[in-house]
Formats: sequence, structure tokens, C-alpha cells
Amino acid sequence: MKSIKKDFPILSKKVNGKRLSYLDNAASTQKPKAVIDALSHYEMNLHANVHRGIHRLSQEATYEYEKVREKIKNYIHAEQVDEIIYTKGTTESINLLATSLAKLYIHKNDEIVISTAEHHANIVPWQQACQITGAKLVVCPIDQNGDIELDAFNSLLSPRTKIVSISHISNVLGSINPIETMIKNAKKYGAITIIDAAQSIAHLPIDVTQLGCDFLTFSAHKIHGPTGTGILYGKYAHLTAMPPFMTGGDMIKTVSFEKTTFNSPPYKFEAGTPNISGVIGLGYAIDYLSQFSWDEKLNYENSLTKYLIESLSTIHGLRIIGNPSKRSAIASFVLDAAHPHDIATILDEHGVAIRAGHHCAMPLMEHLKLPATARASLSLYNDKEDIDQLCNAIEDTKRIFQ
Amino acid sequence: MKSIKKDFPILSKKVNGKRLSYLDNAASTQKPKAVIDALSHYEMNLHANVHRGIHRLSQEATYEYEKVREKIKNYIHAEQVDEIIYTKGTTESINLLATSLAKLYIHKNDEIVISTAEHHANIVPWQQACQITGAKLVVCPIDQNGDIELDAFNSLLSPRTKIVSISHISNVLGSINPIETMIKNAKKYGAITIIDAAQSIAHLPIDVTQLGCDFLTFSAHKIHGPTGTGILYGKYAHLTAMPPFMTGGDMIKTVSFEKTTFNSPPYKFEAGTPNISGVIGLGYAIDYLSQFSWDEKLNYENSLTKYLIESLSTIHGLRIIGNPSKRSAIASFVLDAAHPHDIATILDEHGVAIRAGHHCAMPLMEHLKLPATARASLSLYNDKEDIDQLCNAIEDTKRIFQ
Amino acid sequence: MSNLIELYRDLILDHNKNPRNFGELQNATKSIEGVNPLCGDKLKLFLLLENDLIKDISFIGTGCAISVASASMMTENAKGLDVNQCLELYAMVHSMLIGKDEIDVERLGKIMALSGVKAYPSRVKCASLSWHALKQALSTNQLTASTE
Amino acid sequence: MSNLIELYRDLILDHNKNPRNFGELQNATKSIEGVNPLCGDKLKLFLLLENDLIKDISFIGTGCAISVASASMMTENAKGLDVNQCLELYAMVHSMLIGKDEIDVERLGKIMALSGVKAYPSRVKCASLSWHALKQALSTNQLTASTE
Ligand SMILES: Cc1ncc(COP(=O)(O)O)c(C=O)c1O
Ligand SMILES: Cc1ncc(COP(=O)(O)O)c(C=O)c1O
Repeated sequence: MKSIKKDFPILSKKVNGKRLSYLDNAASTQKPKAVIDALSHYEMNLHANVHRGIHRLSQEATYEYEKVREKIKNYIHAEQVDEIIYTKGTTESINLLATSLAKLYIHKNDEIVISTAEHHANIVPWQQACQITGAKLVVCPIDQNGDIELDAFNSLLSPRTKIVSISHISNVLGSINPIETMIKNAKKYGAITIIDAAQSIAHLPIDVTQLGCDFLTFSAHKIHGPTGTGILYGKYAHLTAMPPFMTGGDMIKTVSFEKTTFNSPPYKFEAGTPNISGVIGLGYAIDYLSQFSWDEKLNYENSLTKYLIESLSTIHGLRIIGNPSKRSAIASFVLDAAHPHDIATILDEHGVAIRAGHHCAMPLMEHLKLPATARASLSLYNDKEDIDQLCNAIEDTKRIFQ
Repeated sequence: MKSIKKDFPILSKKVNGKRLSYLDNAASTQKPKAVIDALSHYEMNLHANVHRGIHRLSQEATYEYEKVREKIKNYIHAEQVDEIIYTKGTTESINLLATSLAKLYIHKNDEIVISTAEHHANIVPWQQACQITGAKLVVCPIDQNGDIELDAFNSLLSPRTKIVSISHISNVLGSINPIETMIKNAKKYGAITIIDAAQSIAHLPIDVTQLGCDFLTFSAHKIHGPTGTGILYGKYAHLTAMPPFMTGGDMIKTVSFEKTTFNSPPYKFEAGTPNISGVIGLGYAIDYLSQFSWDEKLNYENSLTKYLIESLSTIHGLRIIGNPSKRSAIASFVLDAAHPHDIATILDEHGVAIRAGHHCAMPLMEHLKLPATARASLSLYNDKEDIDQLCNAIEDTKRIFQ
Repeated sequence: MSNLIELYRDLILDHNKNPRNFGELQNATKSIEGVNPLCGDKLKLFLLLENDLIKDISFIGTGCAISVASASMMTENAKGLDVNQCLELYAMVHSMLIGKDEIDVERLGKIMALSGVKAYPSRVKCASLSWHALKQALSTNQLTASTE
Repeated sequence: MSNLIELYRDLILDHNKNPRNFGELQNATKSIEGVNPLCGDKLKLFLLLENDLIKDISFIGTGCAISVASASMMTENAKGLDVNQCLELYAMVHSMLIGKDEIDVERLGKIMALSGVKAYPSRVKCASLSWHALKQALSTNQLTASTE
């Protein structure tokens, strides 16, 4: 694959007078110029509120905005456009699910299965749902490599299992979970399966129809789109049955002070003026990425990830956290000599942007018996030079903390 | 005030070969070039996820993002920056309040007071809260002019009144509600007062400290900022006591599978990656507007509104809906000859963008015994020529439907 | 303004001013409500069905010129048809409104007056509301139809 | 890299490697937890208070070099002070960390080694966590302090 770095204006920025090596992609990705320009173009030529407008601007905005559902439907291989709900991000999507499913479907002593390695966004909303309903949160363990313990997962399943909500890729360990198998097994007990694809949406092809999951969610800002926008995919039959999450304009059919009736999905779940420009930006981000085949993308990312792991492995006193059987473009590590925050500060001085901390996965940190890790995460626009710069900066950290 | 039209790129666009007269500002406002450029600049120079990052980009993004709280605090005269919560819009803000206050504070037989003229966003969430808690929705009537019936309002208040949630300005009638008095009277009974400032934020100076309201909310896209961003102001003591709305990353203090503790306000209410660019765009929109004094802005808008009303009044067969004692920059009207949708379509052909329909205020439409209205709503960038263009187009509508 | 002239043809304006088959049908065997949640248009259809045949049909409601004229023309055309013919006609009208090519101009006849709508995507729902309600009435037991 | 050299001075690195007063205080009259929710740093302070006087003080916990060195220096400096002196010192350190001008360099003495932090806004909380916990311990009955 040819280098696409020049498509992303921010990547040619100097940081502290240094070349920028942006390796914080698991936190948020950068936007190609095509997306940035499209957003400006939108604001300068067709912004208006959507859906209820008869005038040209509103029609054009509505058209551009609704068109993105089709793009997302195709990108994740959903069956119908009205299975694509716009949210403000993965976090809202999971809150929507936890709230709505708790009302409809989860009862006392039911069980909700997650894993040790979940992001807070896929833990706390379920804790809240458990508190409200009296259901139990069941945590599937991971093994020493950071892989889901599939046997343990299977033995946790039972007719009490109402929800299985699992991340596709761990944002700390980079482990790719065997969601095909997990979904299939969970389905045997009639459980509702939810995939948190926040970390996978930019990195793996996703086919919700083939997976057979009931819901899948991701955030636009993790796939080169704007912040404040996310997608919740849900099977239409569920969406029809579920009560709304937020209420207000646009999600209703009729309102009177006595009685309100709700619109059909996806609108039922989209109260208020949506993030019109955010959605349109996401559409352009998908277009940008779709110019490359998955073969190209996977080849490039896999070889770069391999280079990252190999390079880090040669650094004495550095320990990579987890050794998953399938790894995505993420590596967490610690140094004997320095705390992750100190690493991050020194790396930053070298122009290397990584993340340090608990990565919104405190229970996993507890499990790993680590207060924090340093995390480098790749995107398609990264190259070997970025990784070399990382490794040099880590050596400097060791020098300071020798 | 000098014309600022040229600051807004979209306004020099031709629509159907015609000059654009954008009079749909109550639905959504346009952005000045300063805001559009600032957003591009952000994406090209400092995008990163906020709060948890040690590297330069994340620090800069966090700084820019947090700085906006200060701007909003000053703009609405709040006492503390941590009383400013970022949401995705007015609709989310009111849902947050209805959900959180229902858990904390609203009980069976309590009363929630709204008015006949509320937007669905300030009706349906309260209906939901009533359904959950067994509280009663009490609707304060409006008089023939479209003004709140203050006597009726006062007599509705009682120790059972837990919430009074009122729009500052009706998005259909343009009536400016006497919220100072209403808040003062509601406070006598210890009610929590909530102001829906969606329509007033761009048009009236707001001083929450002087008003003494407990909460106030608005959307960025109604004040020349981006979609997908809103503000909820709340008194700090309330924010501390209230349970969170959504849960996940960033809003927690500690998470374990057994127990989660929440962060302090405003973070407690801001789960997940926020709309970073949206918030930053809002900050620039506030900066843009703040270059003009309120005197200038009010003078200009009031005289333009006067011209609008006078011009519409001369059109035979046109009826302006409501005659409020204080009117903001909104006028709803109907024609004897043509239905509002037909008006809107014909106006659009003349380059005039207005809105037609129920304006997300079906109960008000029911009260007015109208299926729909046509609505022209002004912003600072409008001028008399826009209004003349509107009136000419209305005359053409009459010709077609004679 | 040629689009406007196409949209508001005399026939449309006439049907709007003098809608045919307007009013409640006392001996209706079926009635159904149609709502357009975006704009608030509402209408109610009344059908007198004998076996498969629409012996009589009427409507009440409020709406824009397009929706009233369309409902009026719909009742005129549906009266006397059987269920299958109605569904066939519905499909043809739908194709015309969304601007598909392969439509049978002759079979549509005067209904073609509605074809100006296709230039106005936001108005297609106004024109299709009554047809949608007709289809719902004939094919399901639902009592409300919605364009959304 | 001059900022880095300012940040990671030898004194800081030394306090990090060999934190003073590290460990639980068996005869503590008060203890308090400090958390930095953004990064997960945690420490626990133990105080032996006699009337107004800090007779002894210690800490345990994990954190970056800045937070450990800062806690270590804090205990060294707080030991023997009375409550008011401590709060005064807290205020001075806080001013230094956020880069205010009017600070008493002499009174701060070796603590000035922490002044490199002011160039790193995201690290100020690391340096202030222990001081914040100290202030909380002396001024309230709360048992956790948080930098947020
Ligand atoms: C009075 C009023 N309240 C609430 C809203 C809802 O705002 P949003 O759609 O931005 O959430 C609007 C705008 O549509 C409004 O005019
Ligand atoms: C696995 C995972 N789940 C959920 C989230 C939350 O996404 P957001 O903050 O965009 O709502 C993230 C990203 O931070 C993540 O990595």
C-alpha cells in the first residue's frame, strides 16, 4: 500500500520541533483532508436542519445525512438501512441498549455476560442495568495471553444469560476476540449479543449479517470521522420492540398531553436535532477508507503491527502486556525503569504521541496488577519511521530513568 | 449595526438561481466563516482525544475544549465553570434532567408544570418521567395572544409542584415568556426551575445567576455553532446530588466489577468521548457574537422583527398567529388560500427558506386548531431585503392559489 | 418556476379546492388513519368493501394541496376497482412519484397530474399519504398508516 | 529537551527511587486516600496528629515519578509543621505548580525541584495529588481526595 500520510494534514505538523509520530489511534484517529474539506463544504453550502424542512437547503442536508445510513449499512453489511441508528458515540449506544433492554427484557436473576477486558463504556451501563433490574453481571475471564477463555465463556452461558456484550478488540491488549464463536454459542441460549466494535471498525471487515449479532456499535472518531457521532446497528425486530431511550422532537409520531406515540426505527431512537455534520463527515470517512481493499489494509496493518511488536521486543527492560493469539494494531507495554506517565511525557518531547494510564479499563488493570500501561496504537497512515521514532524515544526514557 | 451577511458564506449561495433569503433560523442557524475555519484548523492542527492524554495534541485539544466552559459560564453568567455540562443538544439536556431528577426527586402525585406552547423536547421527556414516577403533568395555559397566563400559572403552583420547565421563547409564536416572574413564584414553593433557552440563547442576554433558575439549556446549532453540541447549566449543589444519566468512560472516579464511583460535576454527566470539535466550534461562535454589544444586537433584531410583522400584516389573507406582548424574532402565519406546506414549497422556489409544519409543537397546534403554520424566523444576518423577498413570494403563492 | 407550474397544475388546484368523495362514509366496512409524522398531515379513509371490490370510498382530513388533491384523485380512481387492481395502481403511482421511468402513462391517466411532485422530494410523502393508507387498508388489519 | 531536564531533575529521580516516609504508619491518627481519576494514580496518606501538630506522616501507593517524588517531598516537609503552616505550604506549592509568579522560592526550598511540572499541564495533577490529599486530611473529615 502506498503511504497515505500526506492525506492527513495534522500528521505533517511538527510537535516540539519534532516530526509527529501519532500512535494514539485507539483513543482517536485523525481525519483526511477529504473529510475536513467536506465538512467545510457542508457548512458553507448546505447546512440546515434535517427532516422537517421543505426548503432546498434542508432537503439537501437531509439527503446527504440520510445517505450515510446506506453507506454504513453497506460497510457493516446490515440488511436494512433502518437498522442503522445515529448516536453520539459508542458510549451513548451502549447506554441506549442497557436502558432500553433493561425496561423490556432484563429481569431479576437474569445474567449479563461481559469480559474482564472491557472498556468502562461496556461495564458501567450494565452495572446500572443490574442495579435497576436485579440482574447479575457475570465476567468472563481472560487467560495469561490476554485471550478470552472460551471454555469458561461457554460454561458461563445458561438460560439465565440474557445479554452477552463483548468488545471485538480490547483497547488495551489489542486482542481480537473470537466473536463469531461467542455469538454462536450465546445464541444457543437465546441471549442477545452485542458487539462493541469501537476498536475494530477501522481495522477489521465486519459483516453483522454473517456474524448474526443482535447489536453492534462504534464511534465515528475512531474511524477518521468527527467526534460526537456514533452508530448503533440493531436487528429491526428488536428495534421495533424496544422502548425509546431519549424522547423529544423527530422521534415521535404524534404528541398530545395525554398520549404520545413513537415513530418507527431508526427515528424512534434519534430524539432532537442530530449531529448532522458529524454524520456527513462519517460518510466521507467511510468513502475515504473504502478506496482501499481490505486485503491491502489488512496486509499493511498486519505487517506494521508485526514490526511494532518486534521492535518493542528488542528493548531491554520493556514488557509487552499480553500475547494474544490474534492481535490488532495495539500494543500496551511497561518499562521496569519508568512509570507509563513518565514514558508518555518523555515520548511526547520526542514528538511521539502515545497514551498512558488505565485506558478506561480499570478492572483489567486490577486483573493485570498494573496501575497503568503505555499504549501505542496504529492506523493505516503510520509507517516504520513512526515506530523507530517510538523506540528511540523509549531508549531515551530508559537513559533518563537508568 | 453594519451588515454581517458576508461573514456567513452560505448566505451568498444562490438557491434555484435566486438570492437566498434564509428565514429558518429557529430551526438551525448558519455559521460564520470564522467558526468554519476554526473547525478546519482544529482538525488540521490539534485534534486528539481529551482529558486522558499526556501528549501535546491531547493537551492542546483538552485546553481548547475546556476553555469553552469558561466562555459559556461568562456568556450566561453562571457562578462556576463546573456548572456547565456539555451535552449533544437541548433534547439530551432535558432527557438528562427528566431521567436524573425522576430518580432523585420526583415522586407519585408530585406535579411537573410546563406550558401549552412547549416544544416536544420539553414535553415528552416529562411525560416519560411522569409515567415512571406517577407524577402528574400540569399544563399552564396561554391566552389568545400567545402569552403565558400568569394568573393561571400562579394558581397551578403548590407544594406538590416539583418541577417547572418552561421555554424562554416559544419556537412557534415567538412569545418571550416572563421567566423572571415565573421562576420567582415557582421558587416560593421550592420547585426546581428549568429554562429551555433553545430559542433565546442567540437573541436575548441571559443571566442565570440573576434569574435564579436551577437549570438552563440550549443547543449550539441555534447560536451559529455546530450540530451535536449543547449546554446544560445547573446549580452545582443539584449537580452534586443528582445521579448520572449516561455512564462509561470519563465520568467515573473508580471502576471495579463490584463497585463504581462517579467523578464530580460536570464530568459525572459527560460519559464517553465528547463532541470535542463541536464544543470548540461553539466557543468560536460565542466569540463571534460577542464582538457585538447586546444593545446593538437587540436594536437591530427588534427593528427587523418590527419590519417583518408590519410587512406580513399588509398581506391580505395572511394571518399572523399570536400577538405576544413581547415578541422575539419569530413569526408564524397562515394564508387563507394555501396550506403552509404549499407556501413553503413556493417560497423555496423564490429562494426563501422558511419552515412549515407543526414545529415539534403538536399540542400547541391542537390548541390553536391549526394543522400547521408557516414560520419565518430571523437572525442577526438577515436584512429588510430578505423580508421583502419573503413577502413577494407570499404574494406569488396567493396568485397561484387564488 | 417551471417546476412549480408542473407541481400546481390546474387539475391539482381544482381537486384541492373541490375534493371529490370528501366526507365520512356511513356504511363503511373499513376505515384507516394516515399520518405524516414529519409535517402533521392527517387523513382518514373510509372504504365500503364487498368481497374484493371497493364499492365506495371517501376521506376526511387536513393537508396541503398536494395531499388533498392526491387523496381526492385516489378515491376517484379506486372506486370500483378490486383489491389487486388497487395494489397495482398503488405501485404505479408510487413509481411515478419517486420518478421511476417505467410507468404506464396511459393507465395512470389524469393521475399523471401528480407527476410534478417528483421534483420535490420533501413533498412526495404528501402525495403518497392517501395511497399508502389505501394500501394499508387493503393489505393489513392495521388502523393507522404512517409515511415514515 | 531542556523542559525534560527541568522536569526530571536528579532530586526528583532520587525521591522516586527512594521515597522518604514510605509505608504505613501504625500509630496514625488519620489516613486518607487520594485518587487521580484520569490516570488511576492512587496513594494513601497516614498522619500522626497531636493537637495541631503533624508528629509523623507517611504514604503508600503507586504512581509516576512526579507523583511519588512529590509525595515523598511533601512528607519530608510536612513533618513537624502545624495545620496552618501545612495549609500555607500547600497554597505555595499549588501556586508554583500552576506557574504563578508570586511564590516564595526560599520558603519552598528543595520543593522547587518540582517547578519543572508547570511546563506540563497534564502532569500538574500528578504533582499535586499528595498535597491535595494532605490539605483534605487537615481540613475535612473526608476519607478520599480526588484531583478532579
Ligand atoms: C424551544 C425549543 N426547545 C427545544 C428544542 C430542541 O433542540 P434540539 O433539537 O437542538 O435538541 C428546540 C429546537 O428545535 C426548540 O425550539
Ligand atoms: C473498546 C471501546 N469501547 C468503547 C469505547 C468508548 O467510545 P466513545 O468514547 O467514543 O464513546 C472505546 C473508546 O474509547 C473503546 O476503545
